[in-house]
Amino acid sequence: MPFILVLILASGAVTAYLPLSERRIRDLGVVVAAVSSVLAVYIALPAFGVFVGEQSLVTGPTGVFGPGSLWYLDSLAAMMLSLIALISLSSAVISHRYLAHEFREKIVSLTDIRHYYSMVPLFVASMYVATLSNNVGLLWIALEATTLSTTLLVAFYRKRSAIEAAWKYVLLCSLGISLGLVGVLLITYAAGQNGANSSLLLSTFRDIVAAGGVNTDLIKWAFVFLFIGIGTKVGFVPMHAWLPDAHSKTPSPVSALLSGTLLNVAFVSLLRFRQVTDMALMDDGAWTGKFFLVFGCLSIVVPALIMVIQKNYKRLLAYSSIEHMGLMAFAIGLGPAGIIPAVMHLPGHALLKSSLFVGAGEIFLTYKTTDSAPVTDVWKRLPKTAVLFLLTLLMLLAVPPSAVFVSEMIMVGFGLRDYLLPTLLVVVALTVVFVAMLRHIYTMFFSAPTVNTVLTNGAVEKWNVTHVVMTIQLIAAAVLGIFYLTPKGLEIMVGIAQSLNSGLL
Amino acid sequence: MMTTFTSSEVTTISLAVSFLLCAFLGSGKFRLGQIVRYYALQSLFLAGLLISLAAYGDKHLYLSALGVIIFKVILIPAIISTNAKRSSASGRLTSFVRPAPSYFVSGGTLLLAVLAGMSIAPALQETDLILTVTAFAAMFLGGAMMAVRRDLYSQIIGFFTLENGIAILAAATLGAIPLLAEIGIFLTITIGALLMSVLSRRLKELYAVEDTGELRELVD
Amino acid sequence: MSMSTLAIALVISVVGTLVAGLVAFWPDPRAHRASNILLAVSAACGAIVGILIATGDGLLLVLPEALYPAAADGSAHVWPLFYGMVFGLDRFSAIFYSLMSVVTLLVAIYAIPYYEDHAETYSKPGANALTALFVLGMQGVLLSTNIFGFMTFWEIISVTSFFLIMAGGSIASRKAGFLFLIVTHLGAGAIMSGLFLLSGGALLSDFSVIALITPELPQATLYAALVLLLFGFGSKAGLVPFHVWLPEAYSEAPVPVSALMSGAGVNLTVYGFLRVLLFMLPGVPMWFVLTVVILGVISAMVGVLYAVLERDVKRLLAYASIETMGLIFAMIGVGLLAGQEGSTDLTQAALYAALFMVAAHALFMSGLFLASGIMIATVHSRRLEAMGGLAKRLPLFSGAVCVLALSAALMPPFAPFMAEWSFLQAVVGALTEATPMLKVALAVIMAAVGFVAGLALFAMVKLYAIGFLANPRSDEAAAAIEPKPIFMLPVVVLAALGLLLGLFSPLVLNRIGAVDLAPADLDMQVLATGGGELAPLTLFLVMAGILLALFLLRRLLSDVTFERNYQTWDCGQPTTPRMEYTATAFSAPIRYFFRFFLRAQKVVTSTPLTPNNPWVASRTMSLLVSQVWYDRLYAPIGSGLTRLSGLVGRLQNGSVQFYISLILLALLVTLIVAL
Amino acid sequence: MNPIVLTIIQIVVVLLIAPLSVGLTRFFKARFQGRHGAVPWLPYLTYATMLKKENVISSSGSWMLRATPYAVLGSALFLALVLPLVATGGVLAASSNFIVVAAVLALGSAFLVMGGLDTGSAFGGMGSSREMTIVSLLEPTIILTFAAFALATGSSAVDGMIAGSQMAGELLITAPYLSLSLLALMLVALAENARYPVDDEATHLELTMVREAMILDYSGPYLAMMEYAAALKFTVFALLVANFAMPTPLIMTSSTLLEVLLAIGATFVKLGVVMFAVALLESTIAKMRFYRVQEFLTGAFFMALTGLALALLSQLL
Repeated sequence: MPFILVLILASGAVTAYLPLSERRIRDLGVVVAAVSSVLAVYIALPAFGVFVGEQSLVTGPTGVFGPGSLWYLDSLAAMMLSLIALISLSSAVISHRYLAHEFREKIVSLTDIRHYYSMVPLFVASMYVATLSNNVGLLWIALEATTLSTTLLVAFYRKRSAIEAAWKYVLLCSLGISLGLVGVLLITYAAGQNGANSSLLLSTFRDIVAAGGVNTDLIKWAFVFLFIGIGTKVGFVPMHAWLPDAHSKTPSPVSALLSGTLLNVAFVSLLRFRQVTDMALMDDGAWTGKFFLVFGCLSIVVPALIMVIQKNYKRLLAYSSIEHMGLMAFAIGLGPAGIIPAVMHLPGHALLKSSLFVGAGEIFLTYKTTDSAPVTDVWKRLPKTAVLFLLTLLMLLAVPPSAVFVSEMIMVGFGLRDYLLPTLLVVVALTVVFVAMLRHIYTMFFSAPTVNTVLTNGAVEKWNVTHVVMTIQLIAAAVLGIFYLTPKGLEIMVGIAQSLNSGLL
Repeated sequence: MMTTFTSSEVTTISLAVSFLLCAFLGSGKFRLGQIVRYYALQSLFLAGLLISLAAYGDKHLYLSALGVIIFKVILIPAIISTNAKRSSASGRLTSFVRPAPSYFVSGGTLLLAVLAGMSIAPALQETDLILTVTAFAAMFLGGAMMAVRRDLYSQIIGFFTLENGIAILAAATLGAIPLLAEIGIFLTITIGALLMSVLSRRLKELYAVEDTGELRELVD
Repeated sequence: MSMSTLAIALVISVVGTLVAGLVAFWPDPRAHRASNILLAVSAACGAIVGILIATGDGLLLVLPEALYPAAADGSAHVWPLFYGMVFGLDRFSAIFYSLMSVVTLLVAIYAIPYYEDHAETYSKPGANALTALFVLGMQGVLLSTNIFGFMTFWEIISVTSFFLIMAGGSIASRKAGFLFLIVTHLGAGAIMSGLFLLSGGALLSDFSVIALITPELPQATLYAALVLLLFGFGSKAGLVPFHVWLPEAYSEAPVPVSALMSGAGVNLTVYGFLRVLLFMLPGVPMWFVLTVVILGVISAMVGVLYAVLERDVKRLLAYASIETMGLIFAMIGVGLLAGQEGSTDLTQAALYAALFMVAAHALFMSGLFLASGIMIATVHSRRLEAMGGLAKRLPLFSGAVCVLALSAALMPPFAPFMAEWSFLQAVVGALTEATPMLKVALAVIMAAVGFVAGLALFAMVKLYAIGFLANPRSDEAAAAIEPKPIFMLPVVVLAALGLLLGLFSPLVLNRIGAVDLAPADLDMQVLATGGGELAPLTLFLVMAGILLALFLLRRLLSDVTFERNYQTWDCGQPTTPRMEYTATAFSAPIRYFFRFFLRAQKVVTSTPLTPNNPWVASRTMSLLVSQVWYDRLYAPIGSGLTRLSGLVGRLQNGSVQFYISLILLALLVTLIVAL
Repeated sequence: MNPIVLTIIQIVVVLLIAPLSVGLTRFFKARFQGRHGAVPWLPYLTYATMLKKENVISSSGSWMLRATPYAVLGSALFLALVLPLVATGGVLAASSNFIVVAAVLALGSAFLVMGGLDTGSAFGGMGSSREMTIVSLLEPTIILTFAAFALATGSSAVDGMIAGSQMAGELLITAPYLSLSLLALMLVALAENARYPVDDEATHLELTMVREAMILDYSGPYLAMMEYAAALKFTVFALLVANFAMPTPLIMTSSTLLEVLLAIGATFVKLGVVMFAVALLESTIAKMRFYRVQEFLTGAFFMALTGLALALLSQLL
């Protein structure tokens, strides 16, 4: 089944080079995205049974596809699949309008659009593979493929800064991922030491490690390489340098995908490896938890500080992505029960952040620059986008009805029990982020119009597809927030968390 | 092709040492042609090492040695040099450190690699020490090259030296990785090389930029 | 009134507020009136329910149960939403609920004409919706009985009031908004952390459950929780080191909003603080009680001193609010201190005095803010200097404001005096057999309360006299006309309520449970505590009687009825309104007497008019009251943060090699540290 | 003798002798300064004539200008009714709680200040600002003084303080530590009634007068009421201080006709003595510059504070 999914997306990539008109390519892009999303959700359905409550919450160690298969699907992967499906579909719909607008204004040529519509399906395909793959080698290849497929997208606008961002992106991420490869090799070697098995299946690793007798300090070496390697892809602080450049230079639909799904996919794969390490070390995640706690705190405080002096609204959103990844890592670091708030936080952040990047794209189309200084008086010139952007931003900054509020409250609750000082540091950093982002956006939205903002002749902004997508994702996040409050919601989230740590309550 | 079984350890060690020598020498050179040639030589020794390991180890290593020869000895150097020639990049490479002290830096990284190798050795019981040390040495040399050199192409070569180090580690510990994964890794590496050289060619043609020192626009 | 009807009325009040918020966005121009009327009606419902429960004997209204009769097997009906959370109103929260509802009712009525007159600065739908949400947040905080509900609605309050403060759209309101946001968000984080510390991280534990857990909490977490909660509630109440946002926020917010925030919003901090201290914690350590007392006293003094100096009406009222909050926290502190030292009747008297002061504060402060709205509307400026002469032109309105000002100055027949009286009398009563340490503390407290009461009188007399009396100092003031009756109604009602609450304070106190402060056997006419009694009603009758007698005597003794109007005596030099005493001049002696603390710089520039005669010169005087707290405490933190973030920003310096070495370094360091 | 009669006797006596007190001080001061001085009962005549005079009201004043005389005289009358001046245990004694007394005093001064400001002249403004400063800075001193007395005598109603000590003989002998508080009370009395170190009630020099400036613009019956209120307050304070010093000859519910006459006579004597003392004080010391009054007020405050501390200490011994 997943083969068909990859096949469809690959064919989508190929058709981009057919001799069709620019409009046809864009329509085709949307069709391919729609079909692949529906198929992805269809694949995830068996694990969705979890939500309907027929099956037991945890689909057992073998996952839906049975023991030896190349793919592994459990409730966490099902959630990730549906997230990627939704956001890739919304990104395709947005890029249909976005590229049409750019093409009309002669910013992008037809070959660029062909490149775009060949790279994006490949990127989405590699994310699907990375989420589903049970084979460690395939997982590594998929992660590397995500980097390679998005490099050209980062260098999409032929500007010098875009190519610089692409160069840094490909170099740093490839370096990170190759360190990850070292970790993968060491963990396979450790798992294969007693029985000479050469299968690279994560599920078999789990069985071998659960049986015990594995060389623990080799596993520790492996986990360090894995954490730093894949951590670069997730964007933890000392390895985050590529993220603000890459996410602010790509066209907005792609940066919505990057921030919304790619970071989460890398984070989930890191959690998969962490599960194997925890089983080997039998210490219920204490040793690995330290990593997540320390890097999590770093990844919250440093972006919070940089956001105070940030001058570019897309980089601001990119730093906010780093901060939210840090929050999730911090939650994981709080102990075995910390997985629940992290898993709750993941969809909330994905939905809201991608919607914010889409909104930023809309602002970019009108103001032609991502620097915040020239962007003024957005409230009057783009009223619909501004209202939606502000509401989504508030939801992201954990204002009650949003899912992020629930997860952050649980996180602080658990954090205070045993890590008082780091949690207080995180709460203060959250306040700094809250104020920095809101002040940045507020000065953009409500400042007096400077001379160059009177570009369009006062044409009132019409209700276009961007607003539809933003409203849908806003409502989805709010409904998710309310859903977490119902006992059913909490039960399902605990079910998803159990797929990472079966020993959970 | 020495097939004598008894002297296989001797051949692997000698091949590993010569691989390390090429990597070490390559790290000191400042002409594009030279470092590409040293990289090709280094990959050749890697292939030899794989063959010697295959002699008493897993039969798949022959295939991976073949893969190394096709991809790393022929294809990647070709991609890099054609791209450099077509964008008429000047062969001279720049670095934060002048040629003489750069050997000193490589020496330092070698020492660090030996230290790392020694500390991980007890964990990897079967694999012999020399191979792990050479793997770590290649990785650290590649890393140092990427960190110290200023121009684009030497960073690519540094990255691929690091890649070779990982390949040795893979061969030393796991013997042979299943075919699917092996091919996958080779393909991704070549696409990586392709992309990096395309980017450096675009930078050279559109903005006459060869030195990453000029790529410092994205600052907070 | 059976429980279910009460519950239905309560639900109507909450749902009504929500609907009022939604109605605000109705495109129809009448939506503005409809939304406010709906808000007023639901607030009225809330007030009735609140009063009934507060004065009812031990009524406890628990929402889901009260609405649906318990299921057959006795298992209470579990609400599907909010993890089956329970919302309820007990006697303690009912007092605050009724107070908040009364203030909301009157502010909603006031808002109808206000926003119509200020249509060009405030967008009506936005303001109405946000106010409705704000009220909903307050209702939620009072109704919720567990941490999650409490924090959710607390966050709603801080976000909606942030947007309401910025409704004006001016740069100053934006600066005030963000200062408010920083302090309240940090405060909310502190409260959340404090509550979680107490409940051991459980998100949904009921307040009563926490009360069971707290006794075994280790000393360190209890102390950490107390410090966090004091900071959280103290910063929102405006206690001194964190008060800097309050004058900015209250003066920039639209008048109905600042009335709502000062009248009802601030009371929630007292509610939360007392809910934690009295209902959740077994006992409170001595150092904590002393900090609360000291903080309260300092806030009262600083608040009143700046209120005396202030020349902007709304900022003056904001500082007066800080002063009253300081007094309230001091009373609570003394109550707890007495509890520690064993004189129990002082504890009860002090706590109920604090509660009564909260009620009185809600009435007179919201009344004064609404009145300041009218004053500013007539004069189009917030400066007291531009007012004057309003009493002659708006007699009825100035009468109501005079009543409000006198009640704010803790003058006899009004409610705040009764609270201050019962507190001071209890303190004097407790002096005799208190332990030495408590004696010293009580003596200092009495001196402080006296000092604050005196200067509060100074500030309020200044507000009323400079604002209303003498000749108008601007032509808008000269052209002032009596405001529309709907504007006047809330102000007059609040003034009357303040008086009624004062007169019937023994009855009210007895009904809300202060049994030995207002004993039933004296047919609830007398406040008796600490060896002294006070019968408010008889006191009022005596004063009225005397005034009446004087009026008759004057009519009797001097049959002069004719009043000849003539200009004020001016020793031959015709006086102009500019010669009158303004707020700055009136508060000059206090500014001089407390110059070491206030550090107000007075700059007098004189420019000679004629070149050869230096004596003939026009002098201009400007006064800069330096915000000690802002310059010493807030500015350094702000600049420190920006410097630090500049430092961290350099991490992103653009060179690829630096990033690569960062990654490798991270790898090496983790390898060394972790293995 | 039931309480109502007591209160009536007290109010009649106090109302009658009020103008006399002002007259006496002026008479004694004149004699100290070697002048013949006016007859002591001159104020009776001035107030009577003023009541007949035409009432000229400033055009810039509002209803506050007309309400102030009633409020000021009302508060003075309230004190006269409530406090134990001639008789203790009167019908209104219950509401003579010292906090209420302090508050009513402040209320009276507040209205006086507002009346002064309402005329809109610079003199009224200056007088009001100074009077308000004095009143607000006196508030803590009054509370602490009476608190000390309440602590010593056990009752916080001023009436109870005097009545309690009356049965137990002279107050000062039984509780010597209260002498400091009594001194503080005297300072308060001087400041409240615009007496010498703080303000000179006879001056008309614009820059120095405090209370006089506020009633500058009244005339006719209103001026009479204001002057009479000042005189009444002065008598009330004088008798109160005298009673605290020497509480014995006060009329009680149990006293016979003879004792009543004796008490009334004693009131005259007390008044005379106090007026003599005030006149002596006013002739010997100079008036303080207003901006040094702060030291006077802080002095009074710390005296009251130490008085209270002594009272607390005395409890322990």
